[in-house]
Amino acid sequence: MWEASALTITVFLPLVGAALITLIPKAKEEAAKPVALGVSLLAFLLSLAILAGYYLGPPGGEGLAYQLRVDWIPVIDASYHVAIDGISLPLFVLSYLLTFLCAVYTFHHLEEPGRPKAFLSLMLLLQTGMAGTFVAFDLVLFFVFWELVLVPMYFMIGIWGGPRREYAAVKFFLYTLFGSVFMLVAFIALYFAGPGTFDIVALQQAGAAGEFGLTFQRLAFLGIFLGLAVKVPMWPFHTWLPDAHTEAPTVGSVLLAGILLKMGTYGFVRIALPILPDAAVEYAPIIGALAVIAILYGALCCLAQTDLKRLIAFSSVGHMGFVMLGIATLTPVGVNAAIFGMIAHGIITGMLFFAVGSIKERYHSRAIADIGGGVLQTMPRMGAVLTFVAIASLGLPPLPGFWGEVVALYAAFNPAEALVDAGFLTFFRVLMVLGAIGTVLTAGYFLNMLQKVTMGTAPARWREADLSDVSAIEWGAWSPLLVMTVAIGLVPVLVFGITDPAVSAVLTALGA
Amino acid sequence: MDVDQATQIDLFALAPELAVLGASLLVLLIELFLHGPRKRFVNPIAVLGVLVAFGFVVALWLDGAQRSSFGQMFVVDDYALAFKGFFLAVALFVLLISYRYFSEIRTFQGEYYFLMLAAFLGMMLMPSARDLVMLFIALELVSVPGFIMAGLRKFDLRSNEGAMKFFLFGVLSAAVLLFGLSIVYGFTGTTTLEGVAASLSAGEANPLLLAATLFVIAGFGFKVSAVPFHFWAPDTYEGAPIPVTAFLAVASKAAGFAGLLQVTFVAFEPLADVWAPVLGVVAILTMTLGNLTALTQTNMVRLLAYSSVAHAGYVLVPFAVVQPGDAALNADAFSAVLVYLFAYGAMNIGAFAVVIAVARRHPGRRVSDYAGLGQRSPGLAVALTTFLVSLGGIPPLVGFVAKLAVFFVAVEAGTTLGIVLAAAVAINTVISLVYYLRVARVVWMEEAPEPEPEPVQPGLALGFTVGGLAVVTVALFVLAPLLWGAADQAVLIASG
Amino acid sequence: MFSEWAWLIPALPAVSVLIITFTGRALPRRGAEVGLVAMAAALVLSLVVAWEVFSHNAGITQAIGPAGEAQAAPGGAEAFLLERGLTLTPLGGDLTVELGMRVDGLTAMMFLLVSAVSLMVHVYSVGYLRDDPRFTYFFALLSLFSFSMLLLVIASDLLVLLVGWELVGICSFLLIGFWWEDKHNQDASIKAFLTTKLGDVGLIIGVVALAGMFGTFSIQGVLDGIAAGGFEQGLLTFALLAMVLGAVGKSAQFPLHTWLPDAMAGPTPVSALIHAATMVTAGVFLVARLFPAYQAAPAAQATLAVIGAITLVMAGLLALVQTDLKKVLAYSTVSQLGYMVAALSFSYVAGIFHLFTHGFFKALLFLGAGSVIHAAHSNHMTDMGGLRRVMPVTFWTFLAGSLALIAIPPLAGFWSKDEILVAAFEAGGYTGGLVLVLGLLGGLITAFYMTRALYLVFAGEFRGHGHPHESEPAMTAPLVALAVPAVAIGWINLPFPAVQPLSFSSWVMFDVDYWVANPIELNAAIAALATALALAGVLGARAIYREAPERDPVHHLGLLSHVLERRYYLDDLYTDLIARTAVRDRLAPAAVWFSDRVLDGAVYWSGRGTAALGRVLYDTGDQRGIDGAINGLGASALWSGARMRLAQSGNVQLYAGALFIGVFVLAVVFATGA
Amino acid sequence: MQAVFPLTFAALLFSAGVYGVLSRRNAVLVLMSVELMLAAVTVNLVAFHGLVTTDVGDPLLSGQAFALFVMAVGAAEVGVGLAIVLLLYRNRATVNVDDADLMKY
Repeated sequence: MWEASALTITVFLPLVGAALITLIPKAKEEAAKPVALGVSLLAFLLSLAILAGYYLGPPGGEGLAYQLRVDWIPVIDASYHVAIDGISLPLFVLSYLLTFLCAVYTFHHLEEPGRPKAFLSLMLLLQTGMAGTFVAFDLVLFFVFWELVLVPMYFMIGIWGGPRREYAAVKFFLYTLFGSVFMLVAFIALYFAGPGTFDIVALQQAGAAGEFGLTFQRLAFLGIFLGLAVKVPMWPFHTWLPDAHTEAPTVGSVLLAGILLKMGTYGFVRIALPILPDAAVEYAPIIGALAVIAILYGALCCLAQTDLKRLIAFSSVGHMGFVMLGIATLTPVGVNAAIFGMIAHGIITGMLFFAVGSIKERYHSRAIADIGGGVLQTMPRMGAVLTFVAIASLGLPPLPGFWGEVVALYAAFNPAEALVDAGFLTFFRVLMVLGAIGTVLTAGYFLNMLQKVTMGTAPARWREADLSDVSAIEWGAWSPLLVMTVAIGLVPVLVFGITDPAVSAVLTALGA
Repeated sequence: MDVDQATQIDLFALAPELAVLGASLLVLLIELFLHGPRKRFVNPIAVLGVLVAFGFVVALWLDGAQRSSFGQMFVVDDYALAFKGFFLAVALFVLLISYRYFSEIRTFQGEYYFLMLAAFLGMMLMPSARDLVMLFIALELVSVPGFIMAGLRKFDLRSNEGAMKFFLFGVLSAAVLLFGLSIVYGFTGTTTLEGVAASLSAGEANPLLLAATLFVIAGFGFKVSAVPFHFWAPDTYEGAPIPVTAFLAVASKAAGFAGLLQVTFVAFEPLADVWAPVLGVVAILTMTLGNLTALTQTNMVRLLAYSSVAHAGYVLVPFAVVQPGDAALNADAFSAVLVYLFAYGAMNIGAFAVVIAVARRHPGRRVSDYAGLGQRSPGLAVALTTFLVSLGGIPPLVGFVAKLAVFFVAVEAGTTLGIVLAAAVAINTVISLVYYLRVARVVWMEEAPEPEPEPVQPGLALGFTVGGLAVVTVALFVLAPLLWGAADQAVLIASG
Repeated sequence: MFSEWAWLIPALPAVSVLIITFTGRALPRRGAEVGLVAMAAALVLSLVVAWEVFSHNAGITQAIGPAGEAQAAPGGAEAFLLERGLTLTPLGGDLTVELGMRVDGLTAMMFLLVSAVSLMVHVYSVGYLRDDPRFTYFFALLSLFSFSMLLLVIASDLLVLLVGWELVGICSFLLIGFWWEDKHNQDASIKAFLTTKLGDVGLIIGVVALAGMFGTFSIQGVLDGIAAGGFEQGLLTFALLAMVLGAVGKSAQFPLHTWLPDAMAGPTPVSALIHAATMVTAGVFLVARLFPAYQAAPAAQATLAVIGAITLVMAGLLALVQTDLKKVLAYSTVSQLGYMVAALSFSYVAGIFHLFTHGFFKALLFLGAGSVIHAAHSNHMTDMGGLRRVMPVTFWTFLAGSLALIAIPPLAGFWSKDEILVAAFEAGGYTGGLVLVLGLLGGLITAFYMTRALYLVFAGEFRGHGHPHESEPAMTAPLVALAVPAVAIGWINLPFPAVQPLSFSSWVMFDVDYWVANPIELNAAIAALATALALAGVLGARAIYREAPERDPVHHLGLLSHVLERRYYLDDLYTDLIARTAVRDRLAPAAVWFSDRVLDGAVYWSGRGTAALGRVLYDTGDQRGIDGAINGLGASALWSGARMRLAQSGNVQLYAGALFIGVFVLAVVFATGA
Repeated sequence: MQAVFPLTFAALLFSAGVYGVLSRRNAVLVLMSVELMLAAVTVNLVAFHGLVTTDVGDPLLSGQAFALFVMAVGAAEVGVGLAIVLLLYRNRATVNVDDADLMKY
């Protein structure tokens, strides 16, 4: 019973929580916080139970676990098909962890205009969308969850965001939607070109069996690529990201960076590559090139930023570039690196946004110039946290960012056989070299940021302002992430061990 | 078929229509004996009539047999029943949102409910009509009460003007339609839909006949407000009483589509390779123009009016992929239209219901009146957001199912036109969300003007409608198989 | 087998980091004692491991007999090599990362050097930083550094080596910027990190390429693969050259040497430990570790020789004009590293032997400098002078270190440098000749600048403020302790065939055959020439500086002085031209501009073009700013929407006209459609 | 019977109606023009009925019946239309259709 219903319960529990929260009378609005905390904690524990169950053997062990397939719209053979495997499991659990920590964080701070009831119910709704995307094994269902995150995030940015929140929110929504409608069209095309189902497993088998013609694959891949690339975001579809991140409230930024971006890269691994393997081989050089451009370009843009949140937003562009580079190699090593990179980026950048959000809350400004340095003086612990996370983000080994990057580079050096046969070996090796150059630029802008923010002597007004250092609640929300940063970095098998078998299984269509 | 057959009457088959007819006459009669505020009690009578009719529809559905009356001119099958059920449900909600509105205006309540029921009588005839004459009668029965209802706010210049434009457009289209029908009759020698189809598939395509089919399609194009036959719609919607606008935007439009479905999928199906591409162009024009024009609207009703024009464009997409003789594809296209219409009905009436509720406080109906609604009336605001997002086609709402159905059939066709249409719908979806989100933004993110207006009190009937439709909008997403399955059951395709 | 426990050597400081971080402030000596104990224990273990490894190797060589009388190794005995590891993680396919240790002669030697110097620095720092508020933090970082360096040394896997490599880099960053309130220190720390990171790009590329070629990250796997052959020669050269770039960055070789002098901004014990004895030798260590690979890539070897040769002269010249004592030593370090890098082009033993001896005497010099600076309250030699009398311990130990550096026989530096020159001579060819000539010249320069420094600091009258006095025992004790190896450590590898089987060259050998084929020999002519040049340098400097050290004529050599004082303008090139002007002021804004204008603009214009089809272009204007893709698309949609609504004129007859036109147009389409 | 004559006549009549609708400002004249168009339809139907009966037979007299319906509906429409025009006249004191442009865009 638990095996069949575990995912459903875990995915929809936050939705129930959101409904519960809306029932809280307005006068007792603060009560929303403990409720949200309880729900998200419970959901997180459930996700851990799923993780434990996956580890400990049946059901599944390897391959798909916790499967449930119920017909939904029989006319088009769309089903409610949920399952989980090693690719989605880390992301799935991470989404619950981050949401839970966000719920903790709201006890510390919630941006104007407050209204925890609305905020938290949106956050829980978002959680359902995020988690659902990672367990959906039906294209229609996947798309539903995929789109489900748009509305809550739109309101999160639009209501609780910074000065240009409305612009940023609309931009986020429409940009993402623009890509995803084409993806939907491509999904439907898969239905008609393939075995007449939206089931991902069946479509993967069809893809592996070569049921899709090359011309069709090219078109369908293009549609899916548009949807996913905007979400990742890949250069040059990234322009929504800085605005959304910059304006979003702290919790929104954390979830956006931590989970939402991963939905795009996850889609490549889950859908685009296995179902359309031939097109994947054709597109891989393009994706790889765009990824490397993103790495270098994101870093260069970071160097020019004067706004702390914007800087971190652009850093995401670069980090996701490494993830995409790993995926573009079409090898198990590359995809493993990509998933590792997603997890690493989710934890580290999530934590960065927490820290920067808290700094912004205290300084009432995101501008680096307004902060004027010396955070280590005014708030030693905050400065230390920021330094640590920034260093983690620039890919210092053995922290998690390093594994994602260097293994992706390795994969780029040895791309898939199919790419080698197509004559792209040297091309990918050049990409590897360029990607490696990106690492030094990344270090450059983060150190530049640290120098201007944490080091030096604080301006007098801030020294006298008596800023409060990291609060107990903040420690509560952050320490799991800090611990995980170290733990996953030191013991990368925590992630690689889960992903590796699943990745190999998924990439069989590519002959890997 | 001879004259004897043509005069055979199956009363059970006609029972829903008779119930509505009876209720409409009863309303007219009883209103004479009521005075002052008590006149509002005709509303429950109308509601009762609708419920009774609905009961008959259910009974006919349980009965299951295909029935006919007046020969084969009036047929009761799954298709007809599906539409009748839908129309009656719409009627119920339109009556519910009318109650407060008209009891506060206090004019012409008896006439209004009579006309409304008469119009719905016409609609119920529409899907059963399998004869050009019958179709024409049904269409006029929907239209003519509409002309009057649109002008019911007699002392409102806008209402007058809207009624006039509606009327002129209506009769012109009717004339064009009739001219087309007369030529079709002349070439085929019959007025039954199946007969026309049989004759068309047997004979040569004649330019004059093709032009005539176009005239017919144009006549329905007016009803569904497809570009370039849409001009009346925004002005009339804006001028008419809002419940009437809801009626026009949903029920009347759906009736137009019901007729168009029969004409195109049944009668003119052999000529599909000619008219389908034309409808494709019309669909793209309609959705694009509707959405782009809606972008800059500041009047909420006008915004919804253009939005409904755009939605007509989406509904036209499945028409555009019809191919003569491809029964499987045509059946899918047919059911896509039904799915879209049913979904559209739920969410659009809901949106209008909210507009009615807010219009009591803000008769100007400006979008800016909605500022701070999220604070003042969170329930209404949530419902409005739900309807708008659903209209935008975002899951997990029924609007997504509708869009999915349209995309599905466009891709299924696999033709260049199909892909172009899919792309057009995709881009238009994005455009449409600009203005849907604009409203949502005003509702949630803008501060209410000082002094803050009173919270909106929708009242029981309206509150029930808004809440009920919001639930339906969500539920029909989860229960999409019911919706889609029903639509699939109700497909009406020319045999062969 | 004590070596099975070698992993404890890096583990001890790692534990120390944790203890200091979490409980350091509460401890009676504020955490210092933890680090001290850990390093002392590590040193003891290192000695034990070294004993085991060295005696094993020496046992083999003794059986072979004196070098030069080449014989086959008996019974196929192999040089000591212990590899143990556990799989850290699979990476997909057969690829794994091994958290493993590789204990051989090189490892044991580095263990000795690192733990010994680190222990000395720990002791010294207790005194040096006694009053610093971030005392505990400092010791935590010292422990972290020691751990990282030892991890780098012990790693059996290229990725783990990379981990250690980057970790020492970040420690260096944090320690240079230890007093981060000062902008100058911040700049120095960032410069150091970024410059070495630039080199690290090369290392990453090299590691990835090597691992990619042979399908494993294991060092042994790579070496085996090279031994087995069948690889692309060009790719190997590329990978090793890329790694040279890493070594160039870390070991401050030309042209990436500029960060090291700036790194002197950190506390002096840090300079001694990291920027003289250990971390900067990581590049040399890396090359030594992969020495068999470099043997297979002559082009990469030649590059090493050229880079090393250039560096040793160039940096020596720079040391001439410095007034900051620490910078003299810093450039001296760069120069000596140049010797090592160049040496590894020819001889494995010569390179790492110089690394070993240099580690001791340069640490000694830095700690001595720290003692002087502590006393004089200034880094500048212009503020010193006459300290010989007040600081006798410092003086004598500093003198010992200096003479070792100058390579006066029989001190440590003489033996190790001589071996380099001999190796270059014997290798011959262009590179050998270059290294030999420049190496001899470098000896002269070294002697000159060290003598100059000695006179400026210790001779004459005190020119600074206050009353300098000898440093406390915690600081002088390490000086004395380090003076012993500075004098004597060279004797462990005397270039006489008879003692070779028992000497350093056999201890650290990686391959018996290599040891047999490359004996260490004395070349009397070279030794004499080198010593003569060194003495000439000393005497020349003495002649100039004995009388009036404060005049310091090196600053009055016109253009030469100017070029040297501007450090060959390399800093200007890197910082001003490349980093500031090109990247920050040109490239980065260009990227932003590209993002905001061109990319967003492309979407904007395509959107507008689509929507305003057929509209006259001038009418569109550009009053709306070009910002954002959706923005643009939205704007164009709004724009066309605003115009489209004009069609809704309100006049019903126009509507009707549109209706009929529509019907007419469609009718024509229909009729012709058939 | 030759179909050409009645059909041409009907087409001309319809066109005249269209012209009237588009060019007349007076609402009553517009209504009358609409009636012309409906009359054209009636002519068509009756004429076609004749043709169809000779060709295939039409026992239900569909064309004739249809013509009757058209007349009835046309009358109803004009009734409604006149009512609306009257309303407009009462409120605005004009029967010109192009004066009614309160609502646009």
